[in-house]
Amino acid sequence: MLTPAITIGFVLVGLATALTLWRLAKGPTMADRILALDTLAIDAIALVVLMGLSRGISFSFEAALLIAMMGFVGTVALCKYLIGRAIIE
Amino acid sequence: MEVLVSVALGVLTATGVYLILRPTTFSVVLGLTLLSYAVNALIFFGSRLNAGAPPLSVAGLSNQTDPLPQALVLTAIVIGFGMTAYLLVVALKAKAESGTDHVDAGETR
Amino acid sequence: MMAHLPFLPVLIPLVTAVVLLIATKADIAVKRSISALSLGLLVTAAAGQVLVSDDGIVRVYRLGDWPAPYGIVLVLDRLAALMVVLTSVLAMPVFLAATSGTDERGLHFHAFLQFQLMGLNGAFLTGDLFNLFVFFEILLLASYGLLVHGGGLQRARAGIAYVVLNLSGSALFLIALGLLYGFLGTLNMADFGVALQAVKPEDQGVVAVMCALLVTVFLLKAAVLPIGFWLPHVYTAATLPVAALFVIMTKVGIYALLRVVTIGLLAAPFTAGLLQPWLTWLALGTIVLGATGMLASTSLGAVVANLVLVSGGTLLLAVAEPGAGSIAAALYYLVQTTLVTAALLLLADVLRRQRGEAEDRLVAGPRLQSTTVAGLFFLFFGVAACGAPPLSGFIGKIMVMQAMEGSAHPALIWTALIVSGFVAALVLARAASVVFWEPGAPDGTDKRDVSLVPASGLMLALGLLTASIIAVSVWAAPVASYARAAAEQMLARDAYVSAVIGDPAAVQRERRP
Amino acid sequence: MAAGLASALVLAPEVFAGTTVLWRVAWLPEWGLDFALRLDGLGLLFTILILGIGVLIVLYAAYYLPKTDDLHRFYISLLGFAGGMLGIVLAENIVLMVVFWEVTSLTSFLLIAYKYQEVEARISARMALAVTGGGGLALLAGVLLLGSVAGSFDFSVIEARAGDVRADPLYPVILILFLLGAFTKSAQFPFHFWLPHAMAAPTPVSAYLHSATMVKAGVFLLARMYPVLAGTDLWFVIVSTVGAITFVYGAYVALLKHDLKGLLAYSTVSHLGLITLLFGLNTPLAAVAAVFHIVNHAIFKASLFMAAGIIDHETGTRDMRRMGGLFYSMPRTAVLAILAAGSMAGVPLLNGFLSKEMFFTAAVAHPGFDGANLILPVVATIGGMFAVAYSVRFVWDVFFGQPPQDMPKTPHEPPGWMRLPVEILVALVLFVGFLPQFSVGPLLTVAAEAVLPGAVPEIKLAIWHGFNLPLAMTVVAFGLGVFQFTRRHKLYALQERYTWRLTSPVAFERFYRGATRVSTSVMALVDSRSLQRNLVLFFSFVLVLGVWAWWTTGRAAGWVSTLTGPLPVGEVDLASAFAFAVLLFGAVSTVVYRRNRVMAVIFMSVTGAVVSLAFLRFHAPDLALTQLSVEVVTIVLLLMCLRYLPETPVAQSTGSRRLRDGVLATAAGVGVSAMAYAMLTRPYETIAGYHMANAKPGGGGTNVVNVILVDFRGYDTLGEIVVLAMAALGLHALLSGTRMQGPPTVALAKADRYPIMLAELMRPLLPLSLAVAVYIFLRGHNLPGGGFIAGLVAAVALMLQYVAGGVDFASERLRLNYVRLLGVGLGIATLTGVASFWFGASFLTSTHGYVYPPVIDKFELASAMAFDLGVFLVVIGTVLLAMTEIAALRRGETTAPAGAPAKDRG
Amino acid sequence: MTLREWLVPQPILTLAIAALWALLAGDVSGGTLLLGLTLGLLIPVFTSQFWPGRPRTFRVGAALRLMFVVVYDIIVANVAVARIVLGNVQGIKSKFVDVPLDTDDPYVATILASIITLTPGTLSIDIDMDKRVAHIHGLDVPDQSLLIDEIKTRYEAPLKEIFGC
Amino acid sequence: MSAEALAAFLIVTGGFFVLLGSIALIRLPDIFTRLHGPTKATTLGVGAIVIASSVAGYAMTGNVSLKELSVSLFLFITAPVSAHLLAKAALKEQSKDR
Ligand code: NA
Ligand code: NA
Repeated sequence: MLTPAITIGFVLVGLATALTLWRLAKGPTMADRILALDTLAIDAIALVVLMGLSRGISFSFEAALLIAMMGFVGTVALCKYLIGRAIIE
Repeated sequence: MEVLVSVALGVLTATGVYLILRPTTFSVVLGLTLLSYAVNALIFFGSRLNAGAPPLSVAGLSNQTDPLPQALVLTAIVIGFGMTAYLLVVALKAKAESGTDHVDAGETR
Repeated sequence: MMAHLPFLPVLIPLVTAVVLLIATKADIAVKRSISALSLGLLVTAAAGQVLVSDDGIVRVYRLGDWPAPYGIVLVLDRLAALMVVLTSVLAMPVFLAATSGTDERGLHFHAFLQFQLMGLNGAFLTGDLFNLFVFFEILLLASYGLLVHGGGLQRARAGIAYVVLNLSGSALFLIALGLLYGFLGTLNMADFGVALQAVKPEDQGVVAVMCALLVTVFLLKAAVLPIGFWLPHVYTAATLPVAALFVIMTKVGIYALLRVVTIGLLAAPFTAGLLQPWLTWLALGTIVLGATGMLASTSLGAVVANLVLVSGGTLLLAVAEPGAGSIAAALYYLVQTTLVTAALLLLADVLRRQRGEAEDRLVAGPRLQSTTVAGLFFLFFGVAACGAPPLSGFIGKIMVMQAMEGSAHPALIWTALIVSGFVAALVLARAASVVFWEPGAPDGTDKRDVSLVPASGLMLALGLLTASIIAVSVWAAPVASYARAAAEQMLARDAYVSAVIGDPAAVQRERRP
Repeated sequence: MAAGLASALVLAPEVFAGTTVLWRVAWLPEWGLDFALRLDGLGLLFTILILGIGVLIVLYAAYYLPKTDDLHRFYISLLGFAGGMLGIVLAENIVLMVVFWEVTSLTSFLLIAYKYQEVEARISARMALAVTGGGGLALLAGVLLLGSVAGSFDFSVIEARAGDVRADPLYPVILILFLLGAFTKSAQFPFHFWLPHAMAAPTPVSAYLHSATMVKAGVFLLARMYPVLAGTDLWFVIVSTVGAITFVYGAYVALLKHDLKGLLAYSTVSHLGLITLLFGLNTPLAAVAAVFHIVNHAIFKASLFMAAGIIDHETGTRDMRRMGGLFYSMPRTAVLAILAAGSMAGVPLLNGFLSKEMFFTAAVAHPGFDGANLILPVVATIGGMFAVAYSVRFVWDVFFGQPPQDMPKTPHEPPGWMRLPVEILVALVLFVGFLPQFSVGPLLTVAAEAVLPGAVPEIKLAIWHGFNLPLAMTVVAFGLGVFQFTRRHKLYALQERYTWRLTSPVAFERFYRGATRVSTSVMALVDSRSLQRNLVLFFSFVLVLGVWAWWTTGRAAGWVSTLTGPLPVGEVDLASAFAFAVLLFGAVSTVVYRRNRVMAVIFMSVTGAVVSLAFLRFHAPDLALTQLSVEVVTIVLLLMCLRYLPETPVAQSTGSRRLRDGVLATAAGVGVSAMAYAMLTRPYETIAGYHMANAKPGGGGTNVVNVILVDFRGYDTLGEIVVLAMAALGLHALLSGTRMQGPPTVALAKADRYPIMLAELMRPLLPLSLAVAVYIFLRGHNLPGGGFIAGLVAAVALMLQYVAGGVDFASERLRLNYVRLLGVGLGIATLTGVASFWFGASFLTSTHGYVYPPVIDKFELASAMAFDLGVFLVVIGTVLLAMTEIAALRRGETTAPAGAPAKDRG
Repeated sequence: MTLREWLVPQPILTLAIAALWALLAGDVSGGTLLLGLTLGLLIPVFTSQFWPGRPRTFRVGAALRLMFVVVYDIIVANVAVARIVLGNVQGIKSKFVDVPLDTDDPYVATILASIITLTPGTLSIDIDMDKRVAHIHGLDVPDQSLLIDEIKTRYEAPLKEIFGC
Repeated sequence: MSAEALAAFLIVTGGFFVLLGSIALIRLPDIFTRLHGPTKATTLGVGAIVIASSVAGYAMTGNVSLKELSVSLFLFITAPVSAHLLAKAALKEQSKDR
């Protein structure tokens, strides 16, 4: 029961990722792209967790936590760059 | 799968090398980063693709992945990070001194 | 401590650097004292290594007590000891010269100097190829720090070029190491040779490529013809004491080549002849390039930088045709050329300080203050540098020439060696003529930094180097016989292998996947 | 010098007894270089010459040179030269001879440039060094070859194997190299040109080096090597031809010189040619004549130079057209000079006559020139004629002729001590001239014995040999010479019209500059100083070498099959294909968008994320975590730097360059793909089984990757954190004191600079993130994690405080000196390693065990954890130092006074 | 500063860290809790500088109540958003709305803004503490005042209760 | 409902919301409306999948592990901040374009 669910999950998240990538490529604004990148990070968390479930990869949690933290930091940095070009001042 | 991985490494290498050959410091940094992805992955795949479990020395586990390439890559990643950070700052310094971000920083010839 | 002797040349600078960082706020005098103390210890340890290693036993230091090839080992043999002692001896005058003010022109000079020594000594002592990469990175990053020390556009520009080129080289090094492990499943140098012998014919093509890549990395460091153009620019951009220290950097490339060739490539028939067909030509090309560069040089620093290029090419001749005679000659030549070119660079610093805006460029500058002393130094180092008798340069040259007599192209090699020495003599004579003899600018336009002129540290540094050069000239025989013994030890692969990994057949290997 | 002469004379009896005195100190025996000396007849003769004339020169120079000069430089160089010269003539080891040979070149260089204020002196010195030093190098090659052919560098051994040497196929090469050395040193045509310009040296130097001794080193070499190298046709052809040309040419030019020292210099060239010619004749008689003439020439030419020096010194000029009638103001000097000049011309009863007679005799008696072939006697006569002409001119123009024209000084006799050396030498001229057999006979005999391999012909040193052809030649030469002298003005006019200036110092300098220019253009051509060019070369070199290695080594197994291994190839799943597509998209977009920098950063991070996920997918969680964190920190740094880089990048490279780079990059990519495929499809044998087996029992951890990092290969990790610390230190050193401004931006409201939600939420996030960091740190040894990742997490959490609140806000609260933190971190890691010394173990030997603190369950503590703590601290220090330093670049931007010069010119 | 304030400057935080630790460690054994509490005590000491020094009142009951409300809203409203996103996106009336704030505490305002963002249909753009307004963006806002009212009663009032301001 | 079924449900629902967020990203007309999708739907979706992982872990091993919750916790704390900054960035970009 879990296996088909995971497969469906993979497909759904994979589709989401593809759509997000499309937005990333399309833009039009930089904010759009950063938003897409941020979303990609969250999609990646989903993918990692699903990968953990399907392939028995044991350390998906740590990866997920780290992607969450680091994705956030990346978004903050990119946004601050866009706002005032200075990330730390 | 082996073809896929090899081609991926090749693509990373090619894009990395191409960017390293661009005239701006920024592109060079990007290129070196891409090249380091390729390099790290290449070392990592020294343990081949069809390897087994994570390299944990736990009773009951068998057929674990070769841990050595992973350790090497970790070292390589960290060293690469230090180098990139330093290169970035050298590029900044050259910009501060010369006013341009050309890799040859205003060299006349 | 004797048990840890092989490790001390790495540990001493590391601990010193740590202390210097913790005491980062301390006065420069305190830092100099710490550095000086450490250098004293280092030279002692290095000398101890030479004395100990001269019994011909290959000593192995197992880091973490893990046996090779599984853990990292340091291997102390004659070659390693020679390189370490050379580095340490060179460090003294560089340090002394830097205390004449160079070390105050930026931050962390002494820490970088110590890290540089740690990197160099670590590279010379390690018996592990990946660890060699790590220490290459240490010595490179330290050299980056030292290169840009003092600031300025030229240094920043040279810094970019040097860093990027070396990072590309490091990437190649990693590719080679990745393939090395991927094909041979080991990282230890001795085991590398053993594993090479077991390579099946169908795998030899790719393994040879891996070896070629590895060799290229070292050729980049050694500044060989098509990939050596970086060297003069880097050396001329650095402050002169730093450039003097950098002289040993190309020798790291030569050292690594010698190691990898003698322990690795010579072990298997399909790699033994990998370099011969082309390395001699590259070496000759490098010599020609250096000689041409010398003629084109507009500063004393540039002249010496090109001399370094020439000496690199000369050393490569031995790598191209490795034998006891050629390696011994190369080792003697390496020692003396390192001391001599470093001395010339430090002397250039002395002159630069007295010549105001003319710096070390080959244009008429203000009249020098200490013509006699500086002139004698110039004469002495110049004679040694162009390989004129009776100093070490001449001895080194005749050793290399004799060793090359049996090579494939003796006439060409001899011609290159002789002509490059001739060009060096002409260029140095002209440099002396311009710097010492051409009438200077009137005193009004003289903008020399008077406070820097009586730089006792620099003079002491030059004195030390002079003494070393005299020593290797007068006691050429013991040095040369040590070099010969080192060369023979390098070529005695079996002894090395059994010292490092014991019985090669007993190494646990697992077939994967 | 006098002492040296004395000691030489002490040994002289032995030499006269026919013994060769040998003396040896080992220097570099293995490589053929020993401090081995020999004293034979030839050596003794030269020793006496060198030291004897040397003493006189020193005496002379004491009066000649102004006291204000830095005389010590002169005397040191002169003594150095004398030592070198002695070394040449006394060397048993021929490598040692080369050593001394170059010593004389070098000291000659210094002495010629003695008056370095004059540009001509400087250039002439370099020209002399170039020619004689260069010749010395050729000689070195010849010596090394000869040593290898003869099997020894000892002259005695070589002499004994002379026949083998001459029969060796390398003999012509050796001969030519030796002759190059001899001819350059002895100023033989076409290498003669340096010698006249060496006259820029003070006259004592000219007298000593450039007439009596150094230039004799070349002919000495011919003499020394005569038993080994002479006797062949090749020797005869080359040596006698070159000698003859030099003999005649030098004599002719000497006549044309108006400068006193110029005349003497070319006369020296000519006489050296004569000596060379004699050696070239391959007959014992000629060789003896040569040795004899060496002595005679040294004596009369040294005295002539000294006389010329006196004239120069006392009149202030050396131009013969400006002087005249000096006989009346300085009669004693005049008499001395006239006698010496007579010897030079070959006037009977003077020593020059004797050797010239021997020369004529040898010329006539030579078996190669019988009655039909008169070329040699004719040449000899013509040379003799010019010698007479220029000698007469010298005497006439200086001492007689027209009265002096505006000479700078009023001439008078020099001080007596200054004239004394000349007097002694002229006395010798007469002594030898009158009593040849008594004066030089024995010395000449032992010297000839040393030169001649076989029996020495009986040397008849007599003033009168009766009426014979040589005497006739002398008479003819005198007659024609005097006639020539009277017609000399015609020749001067000719000379004015066809001045051959190719060999002047100006020409040398022009030649040198030309070489410099050519080199500069060559360097400009091959070394554009451009990083891009160097990189192209590097990558091309790697490719060529790699392909070459594959091509040559893979031949045996079939080239293509070397790239494909036997392992079965796995199937591609959908997820992997998708990931591959994303990677492709990311990497290519990074290239495409490289000029829109934020975009490029974004695409690069997408690429990196795929690589991280790939690591995770292939069971490398540590790698994935590390790669991910490193990438984000890198991106933050990149963005921080981007602020200071110009918005519009520099001009794009040309299409052709992009094509070239594209081809190169593609080739590199193909190469890596090929190697990767070759690797992935091959099985391999690894040592890693040991690590798997020993991680837990030996390293105390189950995460083998981590145990490798902190234990098996902890030394690598130590190196790695050293690199990190240095990167931070390096950028600290680079940026400290540097101030930059980015492109002008709109002033931001405080709310935009420190967005309020960020600022407020980051505060609770910090402690929570630190807790996570501790968690990652502690579990690292057994499960993925460890000091490095934990350090990055903590650093990022702290960094967010900087982002949210600004540098001032965060620094105020985080009172840390990051440089010191780096030191502490490295120190802890190092101490952990050193601690094992106390247990008698090597550096970094780990220990581990369980501790049971109260309440807490068993908690495994490995010493490696302390090491990891060092890693942790270094990472934090590195990241924060980098962040704060880059951020601090803008400090002072707002407080800087208006109109302050901007550091940043972008 | 009392000893308690010095030892436990942020009791809530201490507990939060201990809880997080237990969560991460995946067990509630004595050792884990002790280590968690130790960290909970040590980390705030180290980071206390970053806090403007105000251990405030915190009503746990009210907080839990608000949490349930928010979670409920998130789930329910996400369904609503799904309908919008999958429906006719051209017909939505999105607009910017200014919500006046009753609190002058930026921390509380930030939490409110976060809740606004997390609950579907609204998004905090900015907080202006000088003008005491939150700029928000509504995905589909047929009635602006209704939205403001809902935010103030549903989220702001409980927040003020929790933090006692 | 068994734990496995709950996990399956959560995975599919989570996947749906993740996709929903991305559809919003594609379909909605401007940056401000697009911001709504990922910050809420995707965050929620990932939260569901993460919890599913916990539940599935319990279903497979019988051990309760709630540490996955910390990922959701983190996302819920940070998502508003990201949205806030993104909106500010978008505003800035608009003002610059004008
Ligand atoms: Na290098
Ligand atoms: Na780890």
